[in-house]
Amino acid sequence: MGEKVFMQGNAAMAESAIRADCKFFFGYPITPSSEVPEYYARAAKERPEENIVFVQGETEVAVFNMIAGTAATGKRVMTATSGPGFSLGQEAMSFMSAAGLPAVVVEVMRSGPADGEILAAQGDYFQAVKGGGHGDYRVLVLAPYSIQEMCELMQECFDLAEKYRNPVILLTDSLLAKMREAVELPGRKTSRVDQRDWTLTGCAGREHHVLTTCGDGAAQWEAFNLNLQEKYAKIKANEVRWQSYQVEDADIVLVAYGSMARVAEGAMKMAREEGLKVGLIRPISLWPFPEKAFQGLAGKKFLVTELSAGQMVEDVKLSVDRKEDVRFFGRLGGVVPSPKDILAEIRKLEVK
Amino acid sequence: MGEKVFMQGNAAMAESAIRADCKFFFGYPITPSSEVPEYYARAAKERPEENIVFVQGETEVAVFNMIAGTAATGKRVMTATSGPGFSLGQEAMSFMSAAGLPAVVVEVMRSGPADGEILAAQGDYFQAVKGGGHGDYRVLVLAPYSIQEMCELMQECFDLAEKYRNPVILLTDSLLAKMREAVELPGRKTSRVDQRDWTLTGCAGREHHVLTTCGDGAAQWEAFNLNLQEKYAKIKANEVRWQSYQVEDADIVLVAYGSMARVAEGAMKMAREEGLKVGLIRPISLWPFPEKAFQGLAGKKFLVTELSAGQMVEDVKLSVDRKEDVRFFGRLGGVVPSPKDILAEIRKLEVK
Amino acid sequence: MKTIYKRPESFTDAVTSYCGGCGHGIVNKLMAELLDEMGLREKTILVWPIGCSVYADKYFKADAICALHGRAPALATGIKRSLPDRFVLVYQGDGDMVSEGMSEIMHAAVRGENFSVVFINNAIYGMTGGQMAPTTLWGQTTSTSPYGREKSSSGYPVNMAEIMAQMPGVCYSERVTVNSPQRIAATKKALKKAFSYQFEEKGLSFVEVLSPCPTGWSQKPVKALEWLEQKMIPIFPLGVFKDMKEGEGK
Amino acid sequence: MKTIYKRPESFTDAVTSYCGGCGHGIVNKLMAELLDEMGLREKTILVWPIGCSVYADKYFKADAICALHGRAPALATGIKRSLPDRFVLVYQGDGDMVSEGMSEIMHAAVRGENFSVVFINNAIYGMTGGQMAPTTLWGQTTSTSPYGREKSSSGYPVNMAEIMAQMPGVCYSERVTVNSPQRIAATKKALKKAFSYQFEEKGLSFVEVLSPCPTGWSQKPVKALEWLEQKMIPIFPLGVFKDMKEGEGK
Amino acid sequence: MNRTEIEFERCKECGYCVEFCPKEVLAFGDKVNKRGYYPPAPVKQEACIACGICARVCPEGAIEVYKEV
Amino acid sequence: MNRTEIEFERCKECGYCVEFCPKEVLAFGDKVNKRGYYPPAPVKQEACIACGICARVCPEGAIEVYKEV
Amino acid sequence: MKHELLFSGIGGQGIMLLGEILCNVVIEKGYQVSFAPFYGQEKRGGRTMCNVVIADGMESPIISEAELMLVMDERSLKDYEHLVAPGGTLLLNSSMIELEPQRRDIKVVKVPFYEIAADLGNAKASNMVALGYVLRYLPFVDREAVEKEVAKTFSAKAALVELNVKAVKTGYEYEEQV
Amino acid sequence: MKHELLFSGIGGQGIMLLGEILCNVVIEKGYQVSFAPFYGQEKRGGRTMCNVVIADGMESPIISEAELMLVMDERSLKDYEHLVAPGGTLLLNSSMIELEPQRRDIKVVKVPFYEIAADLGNAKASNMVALGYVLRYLPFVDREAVEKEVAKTFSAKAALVELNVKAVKTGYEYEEQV
Ligand SMILES: Cc1ncc(C[n+]2csc(CCOP(=O)(O)OP(=O)(O)O)c2C)c(N)n1
Ligand SMILES: Cc1ncc(C[n+]2csc(CCOP(=O)(O)OP(=O)(O)O)c2C)c(N)n1
Ligand code: SF4
Ligand code: SF4
Ligand code: SF4
Ligand code: SF4
Repeated sequence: MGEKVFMQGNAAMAESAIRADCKFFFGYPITPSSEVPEYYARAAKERPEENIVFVQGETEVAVFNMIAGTAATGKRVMTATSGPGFSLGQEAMSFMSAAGLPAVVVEVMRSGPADGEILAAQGDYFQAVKGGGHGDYRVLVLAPYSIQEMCELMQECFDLAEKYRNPVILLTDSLLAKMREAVELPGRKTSRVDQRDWTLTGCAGREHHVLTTCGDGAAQWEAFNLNLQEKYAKIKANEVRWQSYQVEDADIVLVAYGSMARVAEGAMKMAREEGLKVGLIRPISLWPFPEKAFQGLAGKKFLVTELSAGQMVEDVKLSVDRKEDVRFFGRLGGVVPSPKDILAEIRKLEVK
Repeated sequence: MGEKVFMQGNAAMAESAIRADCKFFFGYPITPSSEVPEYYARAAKERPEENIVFVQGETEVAVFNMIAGTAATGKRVMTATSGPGFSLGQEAMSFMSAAGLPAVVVEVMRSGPADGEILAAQGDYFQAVKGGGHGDYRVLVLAPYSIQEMCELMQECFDLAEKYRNPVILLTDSLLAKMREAVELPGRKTSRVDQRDWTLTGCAGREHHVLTTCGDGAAQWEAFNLNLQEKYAKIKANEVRWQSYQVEDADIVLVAYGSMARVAEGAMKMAREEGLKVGLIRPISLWPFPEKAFQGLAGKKFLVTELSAGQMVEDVKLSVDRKEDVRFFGRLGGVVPSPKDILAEIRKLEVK
Repeated sequence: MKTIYKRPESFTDAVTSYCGGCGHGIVNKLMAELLDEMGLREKTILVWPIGCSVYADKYFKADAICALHGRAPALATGIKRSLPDRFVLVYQGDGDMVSEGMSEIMHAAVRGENFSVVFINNAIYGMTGGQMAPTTLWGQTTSTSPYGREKSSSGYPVNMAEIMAQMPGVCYSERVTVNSPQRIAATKKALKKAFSYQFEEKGLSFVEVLSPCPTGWSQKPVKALEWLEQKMIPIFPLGVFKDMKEGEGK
Repeated sequence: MKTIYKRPESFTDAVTSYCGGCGHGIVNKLMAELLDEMGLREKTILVWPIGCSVYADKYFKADAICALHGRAPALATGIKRSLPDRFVLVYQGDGDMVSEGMSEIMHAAVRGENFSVVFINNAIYGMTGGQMAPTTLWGQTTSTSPYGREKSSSGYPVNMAEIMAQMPGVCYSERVTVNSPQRIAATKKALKKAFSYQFEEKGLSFVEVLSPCPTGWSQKPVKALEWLEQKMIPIFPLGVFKDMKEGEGK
Repeated sequence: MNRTEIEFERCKECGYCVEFCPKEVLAFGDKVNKRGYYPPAPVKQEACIACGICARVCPEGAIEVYKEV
Repeated sequence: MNRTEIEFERCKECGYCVEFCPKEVLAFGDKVNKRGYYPPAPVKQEACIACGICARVCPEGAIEVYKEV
Repeated sequence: MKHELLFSGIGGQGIMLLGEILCNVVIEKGYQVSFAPFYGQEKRGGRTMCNVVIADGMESPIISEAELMLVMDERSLKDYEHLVAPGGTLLLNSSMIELEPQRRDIKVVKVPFYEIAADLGNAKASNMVALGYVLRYLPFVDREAVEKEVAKTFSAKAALVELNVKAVKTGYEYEEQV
Repeated sequence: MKHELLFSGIGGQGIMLLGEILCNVVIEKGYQVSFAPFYGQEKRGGRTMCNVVIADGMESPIISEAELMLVMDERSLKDYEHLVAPGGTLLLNSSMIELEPQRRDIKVVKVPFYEIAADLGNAKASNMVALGYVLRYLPFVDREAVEKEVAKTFSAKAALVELNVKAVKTGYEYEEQV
């Protein structure tokens, strides 16, 4: 194990991205994600040998198109934002998925709707996972639950984006992004997927490349869409990630992602100490959703806990055997329940 | 029955809205919805006695905030757009639902993702129904299947918006919006819900009113959110709409909305003529989704047909007894299957 | 006893959420004084931005709405078109107006919307923790220009009062500041003129206020007033850039 | 036989999707000629807009991307920052640039992005069926101003070349047109200058082309050229509004 | 003789070449192309001075001009 | 005597009133308010000419000034 | 009763107008009519096609198969030939279409709509010639009513009224040269 | 081992810094530490609170109950008092808090942090006084290491180093006047 540093989530993501060869950052400040652009702004000046480019864009609408531009040249690029800014980026998310542009978006959820609160929430699940933009498009969504995992997934985002020529979202929240903990920073990534067969770099010595998402009649556009669907199917088949904890003997299986999974794990431990048979499924890829994690668990009860009014719970219901076995517990407005609060919910279920 | 006129869907919506006392229209041109602003632009000049205000905004981002502004003054107001423009309006959708602003949005779906094709599609279902914006918010979504119904629902949108102080989406597509058919235009609506207890009109003779969606701590913001959830729960309890056709004896129940329901109905007739026991459930309110329509139908097979890669199908699976009974058939890119094409799919199911 | 200065009637009792010495507070107070003096409170609709003034709706006894970041002019367009005889006052920060909301303010000017706009230029993003604004000066350090804003990557500070003056839909554009008692008085005069033009239906009236942000600038308030004088005013000269004469309005 | 005019090498064989007599075609052809003559084709990245030129990527043998509506300058920023030595050419219509993309073009100018922008001003939305643009003239009928654009509700036509000239990040701004052989030649000269400034790293170079839209204007092509002369030029005067001297660039 | 070649299928009948030709070399024809347009053609090729104006004004790049040398 | 009233809980210790008072009537105090600030207070009330400057520069609207008449 | 028709051509040929005029007339008779247009992104010269369904009650506006199909250009022929009902009729604008249809189970009729219209003085009236021709296959449509509707449509200009009404007539009465 | 702590106050009081310094020191010992800050939208004068968890392995960063809670103002007291673990300790900044806690099952300790700091020459060092005082309850934290960390934090200005290190010491050694 390398040396550990005590680092804030946002800073750790930025550093990991730089080490993953992401030298381009375009962003617009918004709490609780602003430390990511701030980190890049510093690095761009303090580490001249790395040729880091940082641009503060004028709006999120512009920023999401800027990352599309850099991605189109084959360079690794990302932005970081939060709910309101992410909403403004939705047209471009649809565009990037369609055009095959491998940009990475860090979305640090705060409590919506509207301007809301800058505290932790998970109310942008639908937006990220179902796609807040228009049309049949999909975006990979990864959700870490510790700063260590945040660093690793941050790097993986770039690999996946390149592998599938698709944008990838790292979905986290105010709690994890603003939190500090000890982390062993991941190493530098050097191997890259060769993108030269499609990128825009000037057509010297080759046929010219064109990137467009404008349909030219239903037949052409259906074929284009079927191609996209094929890409999405491949991702769905290959990129499902999750972690299960003590589910085999469990009567009650908690389901949670991101910071809530961290709290739920605490609750699980407390419950086990009390002799309650509680397990945990922690989806890491939210799209594709780890339906497989729920196979062979018929008869168990599921308690989905989210910092929302209930969004992932729909995907859980679509994954389990009997949707009637799924219960939900959520808090809103930036309130994060403690392990003890979740334990109380578990007890309520036990009683029934 | 009054006189029938042969009218285009977009024009019929505009006329119905004007008759529903919606005298304010802000819009940005986008095919296939542009005839709605064009109709308002003409009416504003040709019917001076109606005091119609038409403004072409600079972007959809601006337009969605303009309608929020007029809604805040208690006047009926709407816009019309299509996928890319709707994506840009998502931040404001979240805002309007949170702030309790009863504006109406006509969303005429075309085939995405990205700029895509201007032909009919239903790929913006997730965006409209799950909410493309950030945070836990909900918007009523109504989907007509004929121009006649379009007119009636258009008017109902305004009533619902006012009743719940929430934006309402009329979700339709290029096929219905561009199509012409005979329609009996609905009459004028005059009764309105009194909005004076919250609207911004200058505080003469009363306490001043404030509309804000900025949280002030987790406790306050959770309370705010719980209030919203209560509103949504009320809508969910009261405003479910659908139509069922010959489902009782059916072996196979088609599920479709909007223009696809029209085609599916044609397929159902063809199937019945062949002696196949086929029914149809046509959700009219997409949010709240008519889960009740699926009660008591255990054992039947469901064929969901959409002009998408499969979006509403998730809500159908969440509504039926056994999600394994649900099959999907969709076309993409602007291709609309004919009744005959759907019949072919029905036959495939029958064979199994 | 004669009252020389009393807290304006249009103010509520709420304590602001501004930092000590923030220019927002001074300008808010002038606005409240004018609502009192011009008898506007009961016909006013205030449109607040996201930014440090996000809670300003709590300070005024007047109808108000808090717009999404950058969108105040669009929201105000919807309001004013619906209620043309009400007094609509739009308030924006530099991040809000010049960055996120450039399109909305430009097009309110293009259309000549008949409302008044107060623009607080403090050369930084206050609320989000001191990031660079389009009005940040060259060399000014902010959290996203930690070694000073550079022309090569971030371009040029934007002079909004001059840009607005050049738009035909704008009837009045002045830049003022609040770093001395005299300047505060001048700011009040500018605001008063801008407000009154709305009743003459002249189009968009615009007042840019150079405003101290002690927190964002990491300076003690009194020092911040000096910095404003020495650094900001040379780049953002004070003055009237447009004042449409009688009868020239829409 | 000596070749007086041959179809440019940088063109593909595709037939355009423009209407007969559309100015887009003329300007596209000039661009192709310049890519040939200046030897730029292989280092070019073209950024096309949504609008009638949406399929222009099919006409050029050069790397190209079609931006979302209004966002071409932002997309181009991402490209040029990544590949500063490539020739990045942004092409926009008036709906695209002046309405939907006002913020993006203004901020590309604020930052002084080092690329060239060709702006086709045809005073209307072509692709979507003839709606009003911010550059539509007063009194001009369009499908959203069916009785002519009115100052009171839609404001003032926007003079982009003048606005751009005033932004410090812009090195060159000229307005030209293509309604006669001479004017077409002048347009080519302007484009050439704008393109060459990019290699001098002077910042954003901007050419506004007044361009006929016979379909949108419901006029026969030759008539459209006259209308352009009589109606458009008085509102949008031709000329060089800025030309930064040697060494003045970034 | 100088040569003015109009690519039949590329033309969209705008008439610019006809309008601006200083020598009235071109005139509209009566044959329709696949897109439904009736392209012009040289009717007085002998008058052509190979100034290239028709080619330069053609929005479609449908004209090529060659000078006899 | 003229009166300068500083609302203790509203003050945020910016010092503008102290800085701009032409007669040095005000000076910082050593009591902390609920928000953690140490507001100034009149230390030479008798010197106050009731010009109102302190009130006008106060960003918090925390000062009221009354003139003895 | 249920009739499914399809008309297709290039933007600028006036195919949509043809369909709309037809629908306007039919609707007067109390039928339920739907007119569903489809076109591409280009303003001129792009694809343009419509489905027309005439029936007693509400039906799918998307046709399953066309009893009558009119195609004005080659791309339309390629795209839609498969939608002609077995035994149905395919009208080809032989002025612009050289390709031969593939189907053997349908009736193919070739008419030089452009030339007919050009003979009348303006090739642009070819859509009205086609409208007239189409009426032969739709006995339930009142020809006079169609002519009245055409006159109304072009009422802004007398010369156009005359030309287009004549075009309809000519189309209806046109004798194929076999 | 698992310790759950909570520190809360007003923006500008330096509560976050207190928490971070503590964490920086503890982490050196190889503990798994999480520092989770919460604050409101205002830059100054708003709420500011942090959860600190010190444990052997990864734990929830959100505490279930605080064995030690420090509150610097009245609003914090109202908001968080219920989170003190039964038998846990609640440290109150008596310089700013007049309210009485409601709980009877916890230990309440009142310390006038502002006055102590003011006596040292600058009331703004009250957070470091509090840090020193907090250390009494965390025997596993090395006081010297904390002082070193404080010195590092303020290393830009010698006067500040001295003041703040002294503040920590003073806080640690402060004798309550009962
Ligand atoms: C769409 C969106 N993007 C970003 C933000 C975050 N944000 C809030 S206020 C602000 C800028 C504040 O700066 P300014 O407008 O200059 O006002 P100040 O705080 O200085 O008064 C930003 C970027 C947001 N709320 N919404
Ligand atoms: C977000 C969004 N809004 C609206 C549209 C529809 N749209 C496509 S092109 C266009 C405007 C075209 O006008 P202009 O830019 O002037 O170009 P022209 O067609 O005249 O060349 C519009 C509004 C879109 N594609 N995306
Ligand atoms: S951060 Fe700046 S602008 Fe914001 S309240 Fe504080 S001083 Fe004022
Ligand atoms: S509509 Fe106008 S701009 Fe578009 S291709 Fe036709 S003539 Fe050109
Ligand atoms: S200029 Fe070109 S497109 Fe126009 S008529 Fe002549 S050849 Fe045809
Ligand atoms: S000006 Fe106001 S806020 Fe500032 S120190 Fe004086 S009383 Fe306090």
